[in-house]
Amino acid sequence: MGDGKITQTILVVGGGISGLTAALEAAEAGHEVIIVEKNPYLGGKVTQLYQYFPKLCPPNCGLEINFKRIRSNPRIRFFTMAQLAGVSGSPGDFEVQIKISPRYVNERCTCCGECAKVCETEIPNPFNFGLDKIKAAYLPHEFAFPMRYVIDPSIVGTEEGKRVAEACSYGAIDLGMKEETLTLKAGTIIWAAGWEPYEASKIEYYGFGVYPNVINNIMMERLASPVGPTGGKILRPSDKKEAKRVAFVQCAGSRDENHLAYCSSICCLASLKQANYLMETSPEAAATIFFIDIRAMDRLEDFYTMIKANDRIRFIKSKIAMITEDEATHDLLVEGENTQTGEQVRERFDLVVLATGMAPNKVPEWLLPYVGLDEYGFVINNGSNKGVFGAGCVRRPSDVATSVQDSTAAALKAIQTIVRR
Amino acid sequence: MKYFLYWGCSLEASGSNYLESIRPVSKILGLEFEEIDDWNCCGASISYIGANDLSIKVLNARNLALAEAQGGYDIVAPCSSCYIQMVKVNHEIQENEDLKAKINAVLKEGGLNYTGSIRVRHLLDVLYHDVGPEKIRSHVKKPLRGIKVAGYVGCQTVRPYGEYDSVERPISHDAILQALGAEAVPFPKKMRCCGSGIFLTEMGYCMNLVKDILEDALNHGAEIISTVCPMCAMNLEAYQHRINKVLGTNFDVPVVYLTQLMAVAFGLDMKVDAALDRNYIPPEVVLKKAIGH
Amino acid sequence: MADPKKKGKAEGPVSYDPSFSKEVFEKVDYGEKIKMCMQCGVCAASCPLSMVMDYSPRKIFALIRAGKRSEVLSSKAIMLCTSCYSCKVRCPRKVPVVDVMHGLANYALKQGYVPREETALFGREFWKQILRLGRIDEKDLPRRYFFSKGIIPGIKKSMELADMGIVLMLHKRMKLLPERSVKGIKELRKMLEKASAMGNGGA
Amino acid sequence: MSKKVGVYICKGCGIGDSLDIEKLAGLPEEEYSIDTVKIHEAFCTKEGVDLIKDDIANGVNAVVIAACSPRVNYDVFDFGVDKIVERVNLREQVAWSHAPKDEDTQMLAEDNLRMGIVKANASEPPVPFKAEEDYSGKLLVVGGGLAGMTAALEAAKAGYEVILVEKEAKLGGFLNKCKQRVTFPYKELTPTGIEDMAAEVSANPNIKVYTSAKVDEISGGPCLFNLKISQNGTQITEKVGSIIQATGWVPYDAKKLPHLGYGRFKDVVTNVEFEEMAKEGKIRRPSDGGEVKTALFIQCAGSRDPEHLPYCSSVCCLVSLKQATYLKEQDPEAVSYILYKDMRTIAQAEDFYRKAQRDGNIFIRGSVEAVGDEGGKLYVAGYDELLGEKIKIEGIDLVVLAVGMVPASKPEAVPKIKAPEGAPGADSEGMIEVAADSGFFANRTLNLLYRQGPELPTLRYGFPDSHFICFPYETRRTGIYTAGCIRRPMESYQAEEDAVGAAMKAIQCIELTMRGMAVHPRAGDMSYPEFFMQRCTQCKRCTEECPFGAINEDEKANPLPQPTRCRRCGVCMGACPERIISFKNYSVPMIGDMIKAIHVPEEDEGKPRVVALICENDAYPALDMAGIKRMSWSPYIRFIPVRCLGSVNLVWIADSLSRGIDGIILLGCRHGDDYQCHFIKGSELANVRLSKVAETLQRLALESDRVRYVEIGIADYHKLPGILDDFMKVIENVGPNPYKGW
Repeated sequence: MGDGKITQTILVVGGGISGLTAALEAAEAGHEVIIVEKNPYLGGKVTQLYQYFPKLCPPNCGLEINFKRIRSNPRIRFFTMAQLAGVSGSPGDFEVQIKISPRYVNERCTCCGECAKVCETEIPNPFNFGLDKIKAAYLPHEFAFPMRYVIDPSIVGTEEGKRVAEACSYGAIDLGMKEETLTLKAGTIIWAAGWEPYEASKIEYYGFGVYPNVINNIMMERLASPVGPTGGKILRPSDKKEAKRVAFVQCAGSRDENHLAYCSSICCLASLKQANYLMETSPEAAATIFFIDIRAMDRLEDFYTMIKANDRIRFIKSKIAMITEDEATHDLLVEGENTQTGEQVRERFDLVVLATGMAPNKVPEWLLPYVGLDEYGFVINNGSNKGVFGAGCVRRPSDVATSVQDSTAAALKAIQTIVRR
Repeated sequence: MKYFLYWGCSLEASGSNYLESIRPVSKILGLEFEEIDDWNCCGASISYIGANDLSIKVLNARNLALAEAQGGYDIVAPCSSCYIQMVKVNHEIQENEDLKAKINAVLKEGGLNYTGSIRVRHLLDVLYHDVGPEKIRSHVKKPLRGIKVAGYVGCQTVRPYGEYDSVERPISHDAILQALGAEAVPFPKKMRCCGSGIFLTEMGYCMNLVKDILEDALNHGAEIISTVCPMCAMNLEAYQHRINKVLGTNFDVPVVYLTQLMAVAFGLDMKVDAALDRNYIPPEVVLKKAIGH
Repeated sequence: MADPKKKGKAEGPVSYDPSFSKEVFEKVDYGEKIKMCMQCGVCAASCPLSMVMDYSPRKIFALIRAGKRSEVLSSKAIMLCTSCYSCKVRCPRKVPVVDVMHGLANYALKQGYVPREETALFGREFWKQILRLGRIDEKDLPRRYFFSKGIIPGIKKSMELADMGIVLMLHKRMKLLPERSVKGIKELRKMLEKASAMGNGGA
Repeated sequence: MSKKVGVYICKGCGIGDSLDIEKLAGLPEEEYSIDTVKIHEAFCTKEGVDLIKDDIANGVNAVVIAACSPRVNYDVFDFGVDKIVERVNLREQVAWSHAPKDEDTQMLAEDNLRMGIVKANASEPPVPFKAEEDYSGKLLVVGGGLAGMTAALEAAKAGYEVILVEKEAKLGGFLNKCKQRVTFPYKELTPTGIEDMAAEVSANPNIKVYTSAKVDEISGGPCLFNLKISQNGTQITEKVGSIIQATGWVPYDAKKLPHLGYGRFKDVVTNVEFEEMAKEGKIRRPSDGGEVKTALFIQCAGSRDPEHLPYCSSVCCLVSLKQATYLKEQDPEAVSYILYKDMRTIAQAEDFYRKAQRDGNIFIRGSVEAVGDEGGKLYVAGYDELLGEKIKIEGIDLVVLAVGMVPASKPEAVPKIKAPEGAPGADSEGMIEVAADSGFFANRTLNLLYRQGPELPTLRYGFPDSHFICFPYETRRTGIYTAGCIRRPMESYQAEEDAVGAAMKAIQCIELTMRGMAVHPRAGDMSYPEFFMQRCTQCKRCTEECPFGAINEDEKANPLPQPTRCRRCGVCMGACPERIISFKNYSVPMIGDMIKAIHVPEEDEGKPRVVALICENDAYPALDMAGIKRMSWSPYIRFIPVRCLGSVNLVWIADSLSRGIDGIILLGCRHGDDYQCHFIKGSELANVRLSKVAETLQRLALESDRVRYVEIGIADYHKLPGILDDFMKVIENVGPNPYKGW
């Protein structure tokens, strides 16, 4: 390993549930860790979920514990709005570039909110996938960690920007911030960059991006959240009407050689859970889940059994072939074949939720000399890794518990690279 | 730019107005078309009834081989049925060495051989990508302003490979209509099948398919329908009155070829070049509305 | 609306017979591709004519798997394919459903089944003409097809559709001279004979 | 230690506009004669922090910062472990949520400040626990299968010594029985590689292997586990720091599936029997050794069946695809039918499903109605969902039942123990079935000398798995982790990953314990409970209630705390009627003093007072959220965060009421099957104890309405104001507490 001297620091790319876990497990075992997160806050995708299956509990519960673990652990440092920009060196002795985008708010921010009061510009709320708007001076979300405001670049260099900056009595707003790149040493790297929902507009016959009331399953999480853009009411985007008849279209992209040939593992349970969200909104609400196979593994089967028992949730074994819109009402016509009766399904729904699959975030070219990918772009941990290890959904589509398991494992793989015993 | 124009059997007869309008339009756009000497029928979609798959492949392989020997330019098919037959066979030959060997073994009987070098294209592809809406717009003398056209793409035109446009939500046809100054109406059923090869023998079923397409076009305000395939044109145009009789509708909507509209917009002769007089349901009325006289 | 349970609902359970799927895999053009079908049904709902079919394409594959030979080979579904390719472009397992349907129709006819008589007659005349001319003569073909069932029905049918013929003629959309054959017709015939001799399956 | 308290009152973030800071700043001097009191515009700024640091330099060692919530600026206000830092929340829970310049808001701030000062006065910096005896940094792995060997190897690679105990003579576990494996990337079958792995384990200098051995006894706790291992007659003692249980699974007993033909027909075998046959060489008909031309695999044989195993066994689909592949390789002409409910090949494993289709196996989605024989061959009758018809598949040579996984920990029959007096559900001999989550349920493997039982408590179906989604490795026995199929049915690929993670946790436990720190969820906490034994009445509550079985008992029922097993939740402290259990920085008197510090106005002032004891993990952050969202609630409530509601001692309720407090509300996490309490039983225990508070109230002649328990999730902050105001209405209705001013 280079000159034989080993840098003990573990660099974790991604501050989602996988990255946080890998970082914490390693740090609590006594190792120095740096987390690099592209969002202005830690927590990743799960912060945007309303509930976890199968317990239907709030993700913030576990996140709060993890943040508390970070607070009480001096061995962990983290950068938000930061990305890994380059790597050189060898296992045990990496030099990494970290690109940090300007937040325009420094550590003096007390979250008092005065800046937002004077800010008039509104931007589509990234946390809610643009389902609502937010001030250009904003706290990303109420549980944001670190709890610190962000200034959107759109008002930087404007008169309004000045006014916003002046509104801060703590000198926390610094519109002069520039993008900076840090160079650090690391002994090993854990790649936990997470996933994105498959770009559903590529499944053209489903009309995502064309018909406003066809949404993906992540947007559904925000709609269901009591603190989301609709205050927990499941309102369809076209007319903010409460969605009563909702279709869940499984394998939207997954198990499809024209899109994602693999199964995304979580979409079945996600839809079962979201059908349950719908049940809570109103006694007339009814859900139909169109599926190929319901894949509720191990004890998750219990959750499937529970949902099946609800007579307002229908299961139809059919891959949906076509979604069209009634231009007048923006209702959606969903077409498929009920393969259990052989009948053609042609039904009208208020809202269609596409159970879009998981696409792993892309591993940059320059990292590939250190870590291998499978044909679908998932990271392989198989002993041929050169100091860089995948953790969580970059390895295989998986639910939270499995991602945490995998990330705990990744932490040990990383430690093995740097231990001097 | 030089191509082979494989116009196929229909364009010499029921689709003659297509061929007639292609010639002057392509001249203006600088498309140089050559005929594949002694070309044969593509087998269309119906020949599977009389022949095994290999025979149909051989039919197309012969044309491909002839074209290869004759200069190897891209083959352009104005007929979607010819296009899909040829493009499919060509792909399969290019992707499957065993198949290529098998086919060449057969072609040998006629002293032919095909290496797989040819590119098969639809006329719409050439008009949209090689010429492009901009260039087309530049030749427009009499914009079809205010005319609501339903750009019927038809099923086989962009399938199965979607090589030049989306197989579900294509845009090329509408883009060209807009370049001509016309208003391309939104038209969900623009990809819905008209019955193509089995229309004649399954009229009972297929008339309903055509009815749905025509209704959808009209409901979206279309005054005229544009097509890029002789099968589509035939099925949508020639049977309207029969459909009215059987299904109690009252269709009388003109169905023209995209190239006919181009000829008109380019200010060419409505009769000689656009061959509008060959249309069953006269389109002149609608077209005059825009271009006067 | 076809009742999917109409046919083959013989009293007593269906006894699975793998020999037919084997037969299809080996003897039907593109037949082997059916192996990959996972019965999702996307083809059925993509098909413009599935609502008038006795069995949807998906169901046809299920019947093949079950070994229900006569149900499949006599099903009108296999001859109602309009070749629109909607199914093929959407199939998540890349099964070329259109090609399989054509293969089945061809095979059924070879086996003496005639699921759709009219299309069968037309298709046969179509192919005959290709063998004769190497091309299609649009005025000649319909006539031959109409009269393929004899003089009387022939006259009846051509009267029915006479109006269209006339219209097309008036609009210069019918060739008046008879179509001449392609120059290389002899070689073409030889090729086609050889091709058909090489039989089905494969691809 | 001798305290010098400094109080620092921040005016930032609107606190200054909301409160009369000067007045507030007078309080420490007047009431607690604290002379170091400072005010600043924003203590979180450098200047602010420097002010505090100067005072620390001049002897202040207990810092009371009246400003924002402790959830923020934790790093800014860190002055080292030897300094006590008490954060008084004047921002989220006062200035941002109550009327500015209002008498009641001022009183709220004053009480918060009083409680903070009292707490700072009462707490001491924790001193990490260190036992007399030597600590061990070794790992014990029980079970030498794929998971166990993986855990051992991975820990060894990280430089740790491992002791591996395997009951069989040979390492390898179930994979020894297997011909091949399906694993990532799921394209083709691969060798199991288990022999090589076993060889690698045996050759590894860091791993000591005991085969044909079992664990007779484990005592002690993390870093202090003393083992007795018996190996062919002889007993060996070892000492380890942490433990991984990877004892795997057993196939579901096919004898319970006669309706599927097992036991009735020789040619009906389980997937395990099929695997063994394949490994031995040729797949034949057991009845006559004849060729297998046609095989039929029945999926979910027992699994996903309420009569048998209600859960999905996860692996059976892949296993049958693998075994159908064996048959194809043996005889390309052979046909395999796979009769399934749902084909469950998740993630990249979908590729292997495709492979099995390509091989020409026949998949039938449906159900089995009967298995029988006709002329020496078997038939299976059932229903084909996709055909929509009843089917009968005849001429089958071999039927393979894809039986599921049962955790090795699950007992054949639920064990019984002597029922306590008058316990419901006791049988004629006064015996009662033990609950699955008791340490007495699981099959004997670890033989822990724990007061709460010899084995890991299990979840439903007998898996000693974690109930947590976010923390899947958490068990209820500190320093003991599970890995592989003992946790949950999983394919071999996942079992390997799982084992690596378990090794990580086991190593981490050692590292933390060595430094005298707690493990999850209070990782790093150096405080621990100390027992003032002289006053112990041997009531056993602490030993019974500790959710982690951390406290043993001697024969006289004296508690024997095992600090390295302790999670520092304080449940024992809440349980103890004698209040003899305390942490250096958290104790019954401390919270009691905080309650006593609350000023209770005279009855005629019409200002009721309510004490809210709230879980610091969920309810407290939720309250902050409500503040951040500028929600508002009654200013009459005084919030006291606790480590866990389980640490709430009933005496606090008595204290409150006897001091004239009008009501008490407890806010804690959901309990029951889907509990969210991070200490598993804490909130449930608080609820149980509260049900017993009635008599206390009667003794004081008070209404039971005055005490309420409410479950609240961290995300339910929008509901909090409603919950609190609702309780205030109740308090107004029952009227003032008659004990005011006594």
